[in-house]
Amino acid sequence: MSLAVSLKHRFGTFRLDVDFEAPAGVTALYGRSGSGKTTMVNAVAGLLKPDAGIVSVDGVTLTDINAGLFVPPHKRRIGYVFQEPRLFPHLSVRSNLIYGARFAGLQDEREFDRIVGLLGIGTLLDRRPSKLSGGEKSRVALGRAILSKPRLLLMDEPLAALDEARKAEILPYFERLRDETGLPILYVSHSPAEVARLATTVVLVEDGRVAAIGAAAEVFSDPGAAHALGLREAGAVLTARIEAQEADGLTRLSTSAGPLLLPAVNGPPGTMVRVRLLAQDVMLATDKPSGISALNVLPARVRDIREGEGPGALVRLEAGDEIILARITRRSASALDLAPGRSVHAILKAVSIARESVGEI
Amino acid sequence: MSLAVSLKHRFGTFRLDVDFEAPAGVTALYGRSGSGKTTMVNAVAGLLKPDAGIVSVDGVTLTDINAGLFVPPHKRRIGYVFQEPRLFPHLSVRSNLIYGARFAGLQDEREFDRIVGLLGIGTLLDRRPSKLSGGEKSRVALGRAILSKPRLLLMDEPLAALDEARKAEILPYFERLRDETGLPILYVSHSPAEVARLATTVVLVEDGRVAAIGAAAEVFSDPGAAHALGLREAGAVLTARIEAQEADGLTRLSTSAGPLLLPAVNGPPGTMVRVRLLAQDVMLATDKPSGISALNVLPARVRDIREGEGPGALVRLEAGDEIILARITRRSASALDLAPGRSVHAILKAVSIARESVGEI
Amino acid sequence: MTDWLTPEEWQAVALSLRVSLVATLFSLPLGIFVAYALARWRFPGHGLLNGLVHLPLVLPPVVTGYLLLLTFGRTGWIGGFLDGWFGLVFAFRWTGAALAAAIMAFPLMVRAIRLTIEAVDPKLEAAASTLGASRPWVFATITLPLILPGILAGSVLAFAKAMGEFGATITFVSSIPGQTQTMPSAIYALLQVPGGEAAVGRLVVIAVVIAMGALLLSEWIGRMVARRVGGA
Amino acid sequence: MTDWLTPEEWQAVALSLRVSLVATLFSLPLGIFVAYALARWRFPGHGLLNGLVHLPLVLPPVVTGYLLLLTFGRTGWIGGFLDGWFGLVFAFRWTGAALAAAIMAFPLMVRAIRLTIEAVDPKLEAAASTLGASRPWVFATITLPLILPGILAGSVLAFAKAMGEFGATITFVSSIPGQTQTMPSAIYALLQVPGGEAAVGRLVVIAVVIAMGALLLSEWIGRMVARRVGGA
Amino acid sequence: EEVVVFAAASMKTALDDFAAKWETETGNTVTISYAGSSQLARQIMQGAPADIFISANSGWMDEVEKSGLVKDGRRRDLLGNSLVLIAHGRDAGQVDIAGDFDLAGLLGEGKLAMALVDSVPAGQYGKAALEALGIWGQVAPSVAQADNVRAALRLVSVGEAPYGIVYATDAAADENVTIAGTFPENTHPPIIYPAALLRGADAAADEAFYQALSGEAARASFEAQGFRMLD
Ligand SMILES: Nc1ncnc2c1ncn2[C@@H]1O[C@H](COP(=O)(O)OP(=O)(O)OP(=O)(O)O)[C@@H](O)[C@H]1O
Ligand SMILES: Nc1ncnc2c1ncn2[C@@H]1O[C@H](COP(=O)(O)OP(=O)(O)OP(=O)(O)O)[C@@H](O)[C@H]1O
Ligand code: MOO
Ligand SMILES: [Mg+2]
Ligand SMILES: [Mg+2]
Repeated sequence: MSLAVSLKHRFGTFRLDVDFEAPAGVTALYGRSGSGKTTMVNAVAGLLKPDAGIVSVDGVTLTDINAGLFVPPHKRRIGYVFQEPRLFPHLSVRSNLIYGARFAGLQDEREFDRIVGLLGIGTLLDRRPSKLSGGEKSRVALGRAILSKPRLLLMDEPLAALDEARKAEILPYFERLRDETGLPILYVSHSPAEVARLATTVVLVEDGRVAAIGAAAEVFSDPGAAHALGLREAGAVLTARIEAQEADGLTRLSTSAGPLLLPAVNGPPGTMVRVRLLAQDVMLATDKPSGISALNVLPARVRDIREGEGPGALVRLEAGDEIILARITRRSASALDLAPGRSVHAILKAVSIARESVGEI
Repeated sequence: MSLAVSLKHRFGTFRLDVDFEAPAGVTALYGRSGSGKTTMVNAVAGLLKPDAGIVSVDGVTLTDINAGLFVPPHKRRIGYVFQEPRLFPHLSVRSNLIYGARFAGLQDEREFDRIVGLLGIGTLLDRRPSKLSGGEKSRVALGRAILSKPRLLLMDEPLAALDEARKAEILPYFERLRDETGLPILYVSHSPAEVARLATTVVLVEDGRVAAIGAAAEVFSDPGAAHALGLREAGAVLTARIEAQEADGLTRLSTSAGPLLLPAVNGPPGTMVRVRLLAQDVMLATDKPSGISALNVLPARVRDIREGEGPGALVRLEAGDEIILARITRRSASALDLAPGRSVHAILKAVSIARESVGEI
Repeated sequence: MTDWLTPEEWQAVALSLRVSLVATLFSLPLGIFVAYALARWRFPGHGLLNGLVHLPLVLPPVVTGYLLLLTFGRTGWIGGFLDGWFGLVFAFRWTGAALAAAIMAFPLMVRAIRLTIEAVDPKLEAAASTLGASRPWVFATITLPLILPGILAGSVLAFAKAMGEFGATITFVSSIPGQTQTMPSAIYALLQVPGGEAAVGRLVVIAVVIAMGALLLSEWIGRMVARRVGGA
Repeated sequence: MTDWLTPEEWQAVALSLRVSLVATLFSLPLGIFVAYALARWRFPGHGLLNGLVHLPLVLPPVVTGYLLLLTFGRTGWIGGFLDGWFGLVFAFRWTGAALAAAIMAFPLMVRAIRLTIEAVDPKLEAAASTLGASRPWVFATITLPLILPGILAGSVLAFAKAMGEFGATITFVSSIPGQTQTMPSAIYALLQVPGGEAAVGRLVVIAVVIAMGALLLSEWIGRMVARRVGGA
Repeated sequence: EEVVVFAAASMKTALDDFAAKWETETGNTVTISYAGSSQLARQIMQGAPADIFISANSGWMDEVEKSGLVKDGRRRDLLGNSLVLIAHGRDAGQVDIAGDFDLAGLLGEGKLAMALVDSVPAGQYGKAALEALGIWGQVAPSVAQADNVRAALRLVSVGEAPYGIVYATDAAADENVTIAGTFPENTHPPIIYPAALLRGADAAADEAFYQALSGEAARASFEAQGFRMLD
């Protein structure tokens, strides 16, 4: 059990009452503004002493209010990327970045250069934080936390101020952190794409409570959670294996649902990856289509159909061992005469699968 | 000419040198972190005195360095939502919100209630900013600027800290601001969806320079700008007219390219709306497909094909008077034997068009 | 109580209170202004003004008192002018004691306020200006409330200093019982008297009690203000 | 120059400089500590400590000097103890003048530092702690650099006050030329004789020049610090 | 009527005593400002509303008179005092103050407390006396100068300095010191407290109080404190 959190805290009329356990990997806290995410993260960091509760990381109890245990923040070795940058104004960017390293022991210059390069802050090292742009500040804050060599990383919307291109550069790095170093990460984000891509476990927070928790694949393909997630973000996560990198830049993958052709998925043949298929990007056809630009057509069987309040319907499909979610209109569902057990073809365009929707396992 | 900006400024090694004019409506500044967006906005607000340049709004010159003219910020009547909240710590949320109203003349209580309701900050009115969550702070900051009744609104990533649901509530309000009140808005955002939906004019900023400028429809369907935008965000903007609201929650629209069925577009028949079609959401078929869940199939003709460096290709289509952009793989393009002049069918799912991609004109 | 201190000593206590309060309250607006100017503006006389403000700290109080006597005295050029045009007399009046106390306390007040002004984030003021607030409005509604802790600290320092001021006061306005004899002057006189220590002790206790009261009050107000602003 | 002031007066100038520097530098660590305690900690003796610190401001300097004499004098209980155990003697030594100056200047120093400590955003300190910095490290690497303006202001106030301190000093350590006769003592002595004004004027000019120098230096350092932190 | 008197601080006990008696007798009010003679003189020269000035030395009275603020012929030497060597403690030994008096030996490591020797009258008289005795040179390094004679007394009183030179009036008032010896009159200029009626004094009571200062009731008060009336 990598992370166990059980907290009760009260702020005026707001009550936090959460209890969850999450395995190693990235645990995403997802929920609306004011639902209590930052409060939870603060309690894990030891910056907030909750009214009651327990926090333990990798079996080490850091907070146990009943037992009178409260490890001070500096002994927790938890890196924290705050929601606002919180850079030290009197220190240069460089000194901000290496601030934590001195407490963590030896500095690793290569690691420093790597992070600085990744974050694109190499030209800013001698500047003071007051002379940085908003996004530059948040990148430095990110680097500072990572370079403190923590045993748990807390990130409160670390990419909110960044442009898409920069995000696309950083997300793979987070994946590597998660996979290569095994560093557990508690990740707050409003972006379902980020969450679905990174998270091993998703914790849906609603009004100070845990509304749903589970593996990312489950929570995102659970039609019941679709509402809390925002309909547009519902989707399934498939496990795939890279088969070949083809000459025209496409990557051939195999899944238990059938072969997939996607644009440039990095990795040598044999690499296992996760592919997020947004429900709204999946089209259904009863006849196998032809003369169509979509490269991926997977045979599937309808498991169930859930009609929403609006004009849409969520169709859960079984394809091989995988679950695929498709969001279509009710009108199409009846036009196609869809019903549980019916065989259909799931059509998806290669380019519909965003780069940030594919991540290494 | 609603907004004319011509600025030269130097910050250490960074040089800003921009010159653009934008008509009424929302002018979006879109560009990577550190490209100079905030600097430009500050110069418009009068918080930064540029080394040289001119700023004029609705024909009123606010800054003209050569002529020695520099209207102080408080006389500009420009509402500014800063990149960070900048709330007044000693004032309650309510007092923060009405701070500007006292200078703008009479307060409008109904307007106050409306904004507070829209932003969901009704229960926070008596709190101090230090007791708010990150997203709550940014909502209050937004309300504060709007309630100051400005004649130009500057917004520097106003929605970055907000969840999808809240964004979806606020975006239509921005549209109404733009359309009903005619308030010109300068809008900085990293979200192409927001920009495409709101912006009348898009200014692509790269490294202190204007890389492209034009009507949103043009910039987003310009294959040349697709790179600066991020490929995934390229797409066309169609003008459509609401024909009918159908019983199952779909809205029937007409465009010069043909009829469209979309989920719940608000507005009575006759309303003109803008529909953003992401290039990657458009599928092409040479034969008219059947037995397919997609409700919208538009006949079109290939105008040109631009192949990128990767596995993709951008196909520009003519459909009626509209331009539609489709992003497909090169492999599909050759499999379908696409070439300029060829007739094809553009297929799009009703649910692919996100709510935030449809906005009133 | 009346036999605990002589009526003359009570007079001194009352006078010191009045002098200190008046000195503090009347110098406050100027103190805030000067602190603001020193903190925020760059102007040719900056160093000079700064030096002038600190002068009473550097000079032995007797010298300050003497200079006051020379300038604000009945025959001094400012004193004569004020008397002639406004009928305002400082020499050998309690107002003079207040003037001396205010001048001696001024550097303390200005520094405290200046330090907090320097700590105010100009970005907040900029935000207020975009909302339509002119400079004076920004000052009144943003800067001033934010520097309250400094104003409070400056006031309590000034008050305490005014309560204890002796050298400049006695040199400027003498020690006329009921008119210019403040508590410190009374204490000084008592120290000249054999066996005066007991009375000195009593006056010192009163001075300490008053100052502690002011101090506790200021701390309490300060905490209220901090709670309103709501740090952590 | 030597005939401009008597050798004895030059001695007084040198002594005042030494006394003021020593008083300022030696009281600085304690001043920072007390300011930190008052700003950040809530403890039973808080009000008392605060009061104690302000006491020298409230009391007439002579009284403070007298109390110093009673406690730190050769026969005083602290003075006797320090002499007996550490051979540290204050009575009639320049060290005593420095002690008196330090105590008189202490409230000014503490207040200035305290005000800036209160303005430090605890969120920055919290951020440092998550990066592994223990309380003392946080203090040394975050709090201390951020309160530099207050330390500077406090030091320059203390220095100026020390330069001008007279009442407590002469009462505690008398005026022994070359040992305890500071500039203010020399000035006072000159003021006691008719016609001493010219010499007073010269000494006052020197005091003012020294203090202005310190002031300008502190302003300059302050601006350097501000530029490093990078306001605007 | 109100009489405003500016008087040297060292006269406080005696003058307060007499003034109280005079007030009950005449029904007038006496307001007395005590401070250092130099301060008072300067204030009078700057227009202080004083009716009568009593200085602790002639020098400052001369200054006041020079600026024309003393009513013609209305100045007189009021009191005399004598200079004594005091020692800490109730029963210190007596010494004979004469030509070969070894004060330096007596002091040893200790200090001799005096008022400022070049500016405050008591200190000036003391220095003159020690010079006349030919021992100033030996003693000078051991002299601790206080800002006024009371402060010098206090140094001896608390035991900080073993010996001091003060007026007899001061010595008499303190239980913790003993008069070890009196300086012969011929070793120092006469110690004189002049009093004067000032220009601004136009009330009858001012004149009356000035006169009464030389009266019998005043004598009683002054002599009780060890002053000598000069006639
Ligand atoms: N005061 C300053 N001194 C020096 N350089 C500065 C200063 N302020 C900004 N810069 C630099 O100017 C450039 C533009 O900054 P600006 O804040 O306008 O960027 P931005 O486009 O708003 O970026 P972001 O999306 O990260 O907020 C950046 O490279 C930044 O480092
Ligand atoms: N110090 C405080 N005093 C009172 N209420 C507080 C305090 N801090 C937070 N709250 C309230 O607690 C709730 C949870 O706050 P929290 O910061 O955890 O939200 P969040 O989920 O991080 O939101 P966001 O996405 O907007 O950052 C909010 O309703 C907020 O108003
Ligand atoms: O008149 Mo004094 O009190 O000896 O200086
Ligand atoms: Mg938060
Ligand atoms: Mg910016």
